[in-house]
Amino acid sequence: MDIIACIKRVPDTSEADFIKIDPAQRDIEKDRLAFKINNWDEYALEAAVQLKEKLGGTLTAITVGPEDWNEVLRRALAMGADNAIRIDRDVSADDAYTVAVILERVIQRLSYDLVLFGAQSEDFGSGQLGAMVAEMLGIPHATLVTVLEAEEGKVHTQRELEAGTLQSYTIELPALLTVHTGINQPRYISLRGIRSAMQKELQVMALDDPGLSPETLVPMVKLEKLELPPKGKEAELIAGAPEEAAERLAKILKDAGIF
Amino acid sequence: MSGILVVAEHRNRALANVSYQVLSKGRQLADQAQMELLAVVAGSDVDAYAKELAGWADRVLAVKSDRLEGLLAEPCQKIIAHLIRKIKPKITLMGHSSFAMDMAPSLSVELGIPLATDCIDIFWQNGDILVTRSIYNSKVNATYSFAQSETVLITGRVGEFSVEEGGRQGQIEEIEFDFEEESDYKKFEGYLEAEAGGVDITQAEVLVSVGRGIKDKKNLEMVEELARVLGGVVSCSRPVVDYGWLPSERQVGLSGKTVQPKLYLGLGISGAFQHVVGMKGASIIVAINKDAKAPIFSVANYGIVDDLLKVVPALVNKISELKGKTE
Amino acid sequence: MDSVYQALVDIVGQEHVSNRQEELFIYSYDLGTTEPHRPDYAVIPRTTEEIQEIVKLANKEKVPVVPLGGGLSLAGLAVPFRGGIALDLKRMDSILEVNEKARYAVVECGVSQGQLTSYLERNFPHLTHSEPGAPPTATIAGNVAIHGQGDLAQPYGFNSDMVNGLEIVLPTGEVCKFGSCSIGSGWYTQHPLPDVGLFLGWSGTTGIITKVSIRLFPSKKIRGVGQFVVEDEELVPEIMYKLTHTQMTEDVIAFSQAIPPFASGLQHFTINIVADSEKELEFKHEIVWDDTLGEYIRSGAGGFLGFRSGLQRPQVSKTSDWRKGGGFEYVGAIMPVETYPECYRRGRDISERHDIPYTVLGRCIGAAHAMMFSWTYAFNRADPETIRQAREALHETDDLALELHGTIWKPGLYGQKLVMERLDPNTLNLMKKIKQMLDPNGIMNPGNWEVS
Amino acid sequence: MTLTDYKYGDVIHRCFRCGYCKFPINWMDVNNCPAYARFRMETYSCGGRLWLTRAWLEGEIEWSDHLADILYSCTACKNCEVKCPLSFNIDILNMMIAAKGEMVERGEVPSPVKEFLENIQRQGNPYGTSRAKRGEWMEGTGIEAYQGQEFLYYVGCVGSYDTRGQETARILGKVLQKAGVSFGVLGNDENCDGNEVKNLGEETLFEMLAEENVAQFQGLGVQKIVTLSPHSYNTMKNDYPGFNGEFEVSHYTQLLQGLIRDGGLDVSGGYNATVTYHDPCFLGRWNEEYNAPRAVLKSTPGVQLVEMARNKDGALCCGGGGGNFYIDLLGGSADSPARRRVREACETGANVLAVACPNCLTMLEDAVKAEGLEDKLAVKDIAEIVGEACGIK
Repeated sequence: MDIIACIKRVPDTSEADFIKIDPAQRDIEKDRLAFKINNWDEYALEAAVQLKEKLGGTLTAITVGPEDWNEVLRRALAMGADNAIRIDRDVSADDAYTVAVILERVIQRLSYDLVLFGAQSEDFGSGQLGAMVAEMLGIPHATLVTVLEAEEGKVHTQRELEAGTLQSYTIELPALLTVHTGINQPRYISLRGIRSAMQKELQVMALDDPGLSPETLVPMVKLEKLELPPKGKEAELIAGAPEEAAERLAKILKDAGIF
Repeated sequence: MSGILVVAEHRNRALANVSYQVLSKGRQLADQAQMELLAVVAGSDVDAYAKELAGWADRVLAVKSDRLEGLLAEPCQKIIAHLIRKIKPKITLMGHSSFAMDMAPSLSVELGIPLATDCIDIFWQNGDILVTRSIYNSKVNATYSFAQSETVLITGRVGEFSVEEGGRQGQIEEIEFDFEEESDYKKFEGYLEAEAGGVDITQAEVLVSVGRGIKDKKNLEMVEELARVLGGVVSCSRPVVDYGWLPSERQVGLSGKTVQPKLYLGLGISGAFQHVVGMKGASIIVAINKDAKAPIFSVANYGIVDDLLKVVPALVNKISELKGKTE
Repeated sequence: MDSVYQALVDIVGQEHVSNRQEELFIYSYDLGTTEPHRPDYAVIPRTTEEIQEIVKLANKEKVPVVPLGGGLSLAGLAVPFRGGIALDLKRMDSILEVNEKARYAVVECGVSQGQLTSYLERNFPHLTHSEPGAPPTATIAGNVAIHGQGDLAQPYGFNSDMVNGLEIVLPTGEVCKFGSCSIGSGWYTQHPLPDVGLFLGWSGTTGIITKVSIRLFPSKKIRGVGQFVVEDEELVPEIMYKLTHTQMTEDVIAFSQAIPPFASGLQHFTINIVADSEKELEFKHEIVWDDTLGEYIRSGAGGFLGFRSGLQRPQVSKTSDWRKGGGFEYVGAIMPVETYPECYRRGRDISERHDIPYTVLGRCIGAAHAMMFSWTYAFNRADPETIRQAREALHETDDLALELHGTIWKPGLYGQKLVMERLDPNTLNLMKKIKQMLDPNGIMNPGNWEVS
Repeated sequence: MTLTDYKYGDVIHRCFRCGYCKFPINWMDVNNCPAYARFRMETYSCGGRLWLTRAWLEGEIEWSDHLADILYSCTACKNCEVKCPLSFNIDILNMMIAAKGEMVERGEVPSPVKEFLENIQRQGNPYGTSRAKRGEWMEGTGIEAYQGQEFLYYVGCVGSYDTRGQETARILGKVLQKAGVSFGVLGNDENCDGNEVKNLGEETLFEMLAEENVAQFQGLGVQKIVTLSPHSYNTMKNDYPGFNGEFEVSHYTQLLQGLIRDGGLDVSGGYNATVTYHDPCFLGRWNEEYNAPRAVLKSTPGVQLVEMARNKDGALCCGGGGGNFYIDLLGGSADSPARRRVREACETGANVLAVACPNCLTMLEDAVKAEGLEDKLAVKDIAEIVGEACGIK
């Protein structure tokens, strides 16, 4: 089975106090942030590698981004991808649609049975890209997949709905799935693995390789401004050493009639 | 002047909460622009839903077909695409549900229209529609405009828009729709409902809920102990289920359960909106988290910024002491 | 869901039961040459009550129960031949009582030899117990259950002769006590009530020992080891006879081994001598070395290699490293002391035939009433051929022990078969009846001591 | 990897599983292996881990989450190496580290280990907190950045990020200031020392950290290093020379011992308490430094030092080694080594349990709370005791 996994690189924004917005309100200041592979994409890659290990075939990882993004492709190569392609592009002004156009152009020239995406990204979280690419490629898709089993020519999947319900599909290949967390336990990628992936070839494509030009890529959704969210109500913080804080909280709960 | 079209969804014999939420938002936007509000509902039996929707919408389009049993994305996409082409609404609005995540992106590509998903605000500005999205772990708000387009597709975040009374009595129109030949490349096999386990967290008065800050399954023991002294039950956020540390029946949030206990004690939960949606109805919310900037502190009534592994044992002791005094 | 597993979890808690491959793998192995057999569950109970529940469950579900302490028998006595529950008793590790004046200790079944030794040294330095030569992880209860002996065997006999009382969970789940404790009179003696000693030597096939009262003995301030060597193995029986006559010694052991090569063929004695004062020590030295062994020294037949204060705790596990292979097993047999020369020569032959460095040892039991003679065969765990060789040598040695009118101690399945073939038919029949009565479902350590 | 490729393929079978490795030096308990003490299944003993490793590499058992948990529950406390009577004992921990290394290369490690290592890859500390916050602990202390002072004061991850560790790091800094020691710190430029990374089997990451640290130290002209943590001390003293990093490394207790002895530090303020001292594995068994911390305590007026039954090379590990202060595979039970240890400390009648390691500090302090012994026993770092004795609040 030939699999394509599309992945991206995101800033680690869990450290809230470092988020600063640039004066033009167009981007966040990223120089103090660490970067990582998008969480959902890690699950998608793991799912792809597991399928490949089980069924054979090839795995190609693709990303659309500037040179720094090679990092996530190296990770993919270390995890078990055979090929890695980066379409060289500064995506900071792109929307999901423009990136989908690029990916569709690249993917349609490759041979594949299954295309995997992470269900959404940690940074923008729009959750659009996979299903857009599927529609452009004219292949069936399912999003938010938490169970995936493959056999010759088809996949059995369950996708997650609200309140714990799952929706079960059998889909003929070629198909595109977007993968949700919890579908597997992504493996650890050792530094040795990443270093040996440095030796592997990483294909860099210019936009005109698949016959695109910047002019043809006009976002349909345009960023107007970024701002920090208005300060909402904040919890009353109970300060002090753990014991003191615990004591005060216990009293509060007791007074509230909890116990 | 074309109107605003709200796509309603239903499951388990009821309209989804989020449909009421976006319907209310749609009503507001329609009123502001003096537009017509349309709602579409599709299914094998939609009469009751249509009546309900007419309380908000000026016109309800009820699409009835046996092909729509189970509300699947593909047939719905065909219907909605057809209706948008026909009606040319200025805005098509849906809840950012799992259903929408499957359908909206393909729909936008099929029609070549802009799509903004998971919006926390939708508003008019100089006659244009703008949206606000919450990005970077809820730490930044981004406002977007749309490229020139006859219609735009927007999905609204679950729980973000309050439900207002519609006070309308719209017309209901039944719509016939001819499905093309059915293809079998994607076969729906059914719904799997979460297995009912031994514990029903929706019935608990006190929930002690853990997130990834618990670090390891073994630490659940002290949390169980805390739940025990409080007479409550242990629930959790998604990562804890993903790691296999607790069964999915204990999960609170969008993909888990919605709870309204008297006390919700969140331990090591950062408070992603998917989780908050499921617990913000609790009477008292207490958060214990190492990260002072964790979003959970903005929904909590009380917070302790510290390592839960240090606070929990202390809390168990203090509560036991206080209980000892009264008993 | 496995209902037995769930029931076990309900009894001992999730953390103390496993049906995972890792625990099943580890508990399938003995440290010797016995082929592994996987249990279905590994369980580590903490209380007698939990053990009762487990045994009742096992009866209901017809699941074997294989109790183990240190799991160090080397003869495969805790290998779950028919699967079932590997019942690791080491969590039951409380020293319940030391009665200083009546010189006994009551311990739970998981208390190790090392733990009791250390406890006595720290709290009752003038008391000691008979320590077997096993690694200190060996348990008191496991040792008495197989009729072990220790470093006080010469003056006081088998460790199982030092039992003052037992608490047993029967194969059907009832708890029984034996000895004075059974009438509520403390744990100071096993006699003189009607003898119901059905549990020692049965290798865990008639019940699970949960508590033991074991006799303690005076521990003198100075304890040391004297070393003596003779070239002629024929002299060993009379030397043992003479030494025991002095009543001045504790442990008396004769041994011979191929490593180191310069000592190969010699018969070494280690003789434990204890005293409360230098004067007493001097006196004992004179009697042992001059009056008793002096004639051999003077004739050149033997040599005194010195006396060292402080007991050298034997580290038998070092034997396992002889072939750099992490394994050894021995046949121990209770033999007449006079057979020592034959035991040594024939044993050495067997070793040499199987290309294993020989090591043999005879420990005097009582006033040379018998000796425990051991033939040890090291093997390389990573080399199946050496395991096979060792196993063959062990079987030949079992045959030899019986040929020389000995009795195999803690025999494995092969040895048990040999013994039962020779056993008085009426005795064998009685064993069968007892076993059937006590363990109607045959759940206790099945495979062992099975009378067909 | 198969057994043939495994570096210790020709020795690992030599474990007889006799169980000496479970004991403290005087056999008083069979629970001196922290993982065995916690779980009591034979699998969790040192011998169990060696046999399982061999079975795994031989293909007799499959890799599983449980197997990974068993291997990673080893805290690298070195008790087994000290107690094993066989000559191959010098490699027991190396065998464990190599087995963990195989899991790392296969990517099959317990999820907290994955998180730990990824956090270090990304942020240079196991907590995943930003590198830009590493120096926050020193705000307001007046501690200077390192720029050629006599000593580099290397704080380590726990001292830099853990709340309790930070307190200790600050107090030690103030003590050194008070003693007039010429020293500086690296602040946000400090990186993980790699000791735990090595013990978790992530060898390449360890090498990278060691190389980077050595290069950084050499670039700054560092010659003498004093560490807060015995973990840093261990790897800088014993491993960094292999990366051409020859520094004069001391643990802070060694430095304080000299300062007090030579009158450089006035501790006449004293500290009135009955104190028992817990030997950290990486100072004790790993580097055989049993004396310096005790000497510091004994020279502090008012300190009455009592010993626990298990001490020095027989000490029970707090359960925090091998990354377990973070991955915490041994927590969550009254049988957890830290809780056993604080009960043992209580039995001495001491009212202060002194430690010389920030990992031990957090592990044991949490255990005191879990045991409800707060009224009886306080856990203090020796730096805090000395700090109080020389008048630092």
